[in-house]
Amino acid sequence: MWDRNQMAARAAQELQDGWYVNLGIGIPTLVSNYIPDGIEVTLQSENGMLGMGPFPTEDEIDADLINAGKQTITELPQTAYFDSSESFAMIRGGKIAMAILGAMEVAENGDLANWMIPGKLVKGMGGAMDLVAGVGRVVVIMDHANKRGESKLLKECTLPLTGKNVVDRIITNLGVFDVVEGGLKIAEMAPGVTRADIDAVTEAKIIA
Amino acid sequence: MWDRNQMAARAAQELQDGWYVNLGIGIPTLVSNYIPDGIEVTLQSENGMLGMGPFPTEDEIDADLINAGKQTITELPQTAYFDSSESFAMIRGGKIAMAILGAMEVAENGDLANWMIPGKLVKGMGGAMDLVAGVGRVVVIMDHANKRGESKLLKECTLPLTGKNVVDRIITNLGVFDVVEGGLKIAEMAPGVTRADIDAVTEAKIIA
Amino acid sequence: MKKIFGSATEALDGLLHDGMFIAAGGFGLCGIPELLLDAIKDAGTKDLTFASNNAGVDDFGIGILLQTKQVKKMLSSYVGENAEFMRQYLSGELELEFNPQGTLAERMRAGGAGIPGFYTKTGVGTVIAEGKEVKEFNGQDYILEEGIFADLSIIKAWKADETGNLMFRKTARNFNVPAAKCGKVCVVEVEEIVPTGSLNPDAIHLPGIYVNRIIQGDHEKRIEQRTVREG
Amino acid sequence: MKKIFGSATEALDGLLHDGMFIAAGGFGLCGIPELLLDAIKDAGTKDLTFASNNAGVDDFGIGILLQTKQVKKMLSSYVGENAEFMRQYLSGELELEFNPQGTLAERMRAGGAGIPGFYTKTGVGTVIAEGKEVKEFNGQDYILEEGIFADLSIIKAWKADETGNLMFRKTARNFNVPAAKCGKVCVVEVEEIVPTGSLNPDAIHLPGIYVNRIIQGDHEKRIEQRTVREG
Repeated sequence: MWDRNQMAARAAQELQDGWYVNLGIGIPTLVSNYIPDGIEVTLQSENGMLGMGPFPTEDEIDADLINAGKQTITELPQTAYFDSSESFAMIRGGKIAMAILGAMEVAENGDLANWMIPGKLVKGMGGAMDLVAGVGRVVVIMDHANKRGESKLLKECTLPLTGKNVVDRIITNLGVFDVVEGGLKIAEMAPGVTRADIDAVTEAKIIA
Repeated sequence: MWDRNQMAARAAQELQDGWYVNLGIGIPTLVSNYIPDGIEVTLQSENGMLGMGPFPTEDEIDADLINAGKQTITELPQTAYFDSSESFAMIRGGKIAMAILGAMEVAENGDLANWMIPGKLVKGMGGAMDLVAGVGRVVVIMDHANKRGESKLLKECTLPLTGKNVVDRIITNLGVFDVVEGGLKIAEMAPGVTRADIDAVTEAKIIA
Repeated sequence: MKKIFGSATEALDGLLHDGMFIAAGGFGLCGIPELLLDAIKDAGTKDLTFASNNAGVDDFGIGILLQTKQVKKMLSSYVGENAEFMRQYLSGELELEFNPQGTLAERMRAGGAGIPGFYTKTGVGTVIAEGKEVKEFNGQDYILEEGIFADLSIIKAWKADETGNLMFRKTARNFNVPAAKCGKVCVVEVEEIVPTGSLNPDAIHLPGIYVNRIIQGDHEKRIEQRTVREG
Repeated sequence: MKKIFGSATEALDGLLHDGMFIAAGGFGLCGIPELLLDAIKDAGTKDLTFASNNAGVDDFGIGILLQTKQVKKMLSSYVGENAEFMRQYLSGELELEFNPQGTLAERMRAGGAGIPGFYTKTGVGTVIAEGKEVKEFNGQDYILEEGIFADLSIIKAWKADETGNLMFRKTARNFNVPAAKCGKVCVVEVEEIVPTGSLNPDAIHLPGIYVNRIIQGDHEKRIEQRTVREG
């Protein structure tokens, strides 16, 4: 079983040298702590920058410099700023190699639900629908099951979709799963996890 | 009768303070010599600049600074540069108040033909179709008749169109004509020109 | 043609009317036209529709116009930071049209560019696609989204010259550029007005052609999430 | 990931194939990728389709590839300065698809932004509209134009940093930005490569994400119409 940081570290292995990548809010943000040595990755923040740096020191805080989660951040030597239409033009035009996002549910056909629970507080999809429709590869990081122990890898999503057939790979606390023809294929199991452990908490069809 | 420069001077009276304007190649270019005192007009060059200045001196020539006619020009204090998609976004979005263009033919319904003579050398429409479709007001400057003495103000254009119902006003060597419901309305006659002179060389329906 | 006005209220004079459609710049509380929003509150204009990525917080940004119930409808991508918004929305007092963030930005840019509609993959197969035309290009489905044409644009920039050429600073550029383009009239608040000729013509983010009126003022520039690392 | 290459030929290595579709920047002879065009001539790649506003002159720009008959088809708005172009076109050796200049620029920008089609008023009621879908918005007719998706983009910029962030100079920006965005791969020639960190991040015209390969070289920068006033 992986914890949050181990999931993020595993996700960081997905990155390739020279890639431009968008990291979602939550666990995906942690991925930037685990970028392998020798790999150069440029982070996009969809509110209008490439080359997102770490959080600022108190002295460096700048109200004009925030990320898509509205947190204060810093710039890097390679940083470029642009407006929101340009930012999403590059997202929707497929220039971002990969997005790593959180999720509420993923279906075995790659459907993703991560923006809305009907009847609960509706906050909005932000840039998530654009990202999953536009980027080269979509990787989801999420717990395998919800707090009630129910599978978040489903035959069909029950929540409103963020995108249809958009997820390529799912990294959970139990392992790594690829969306393939016919179901989810186990690419890797976390240390100590057995196929039986996975079957016990997975509704989606698993292909060994 | 007006000569080329008088036609340009008359066209310059169309300009209003604060307007952004695009001037076509040929006689329209001369309009910039006659901008009335106290009127501030910013010229757009559709290859990517606002605030087009005069031709350079020998010392000022810069290969990176040309107008849409590919002539070397200069910049002004208010100049801004941008790319071609941005340039035509502002043209097509109606931000340019007026275009002053040359023409081969104008029809009484405002159809304009100024880019192509079938069977002759075809050069292309450049930005003309975008301009007539997008700017706030289209003013044409042209000779009233061609070299064979035939009217260029027609019932219907015979040449391929640049735009349908796009011309607002026509300034010829004989006068100023507005495209209105039912035909062309005489707004002004050049000095010494009579209604009979106009009727003699006009095919389009003239409304007094 | 003088574009510079003395105050936000003067700059909005004659431009406001009940039921109007306003496009506003900003992302979260970053780069929002705070002075112009204050002036709209003071003017009391009602039944406003806003295209704005966010709705501010309860006491800053568009949130102040929610408190005074001047807003009828929002086109936004994310409204999670605003309790009063949620109260009005859930009670049916406020209409909300969610737009994916990129769709909202592109709709504004399209409106400004005279494009009444464009096709996008974003939202295909989701609630966003409901009621929208679907068209196939190269074997894939796309949905038709429409350009936004607003009555008024209100934005915030860093510097303006006297002809309205604008520069923005860092991520405060965001929706200010597309929002500026899609309104019939655009009013801008800036931190500094500089003499014409002092901005680099290669470094203008938004040419003055898009800018009708300008005011200079002091900005609070509130920070929504102050995150720091150890220094 | 090193983006900097030693020569135009090296930068194009593995990217060229007969029958390919290339989007090229430049307006007239201003800001054209002259070194990359030379290298394509040397490579002898055939049956090329170019999306480029102009076709150069007989001995400069895309004109050099017309001399060697490497070009099958042009998408352009104006080709008036090129006698060899006219000869090949009138004799049926060369295909030509005229695009209004703004339509061409917007089609490139759209392709780069993942937009397969958009509606425009430009060309309605003209030969440009023939065979194209017409749609009414607010009582007015618009035609559907499609995004351009090229195999390769070749452009010319002023300065690049090592990560490919680009700046252009004056009107040499022109089609270089939209052309860069619509290709699967983008190769750039610049006058100067500067260390990463030396360009102002607020003044980048095209972020490095659009740039795959960069070369630095000497440019002729030929002037097409040398017009002067008395000094």
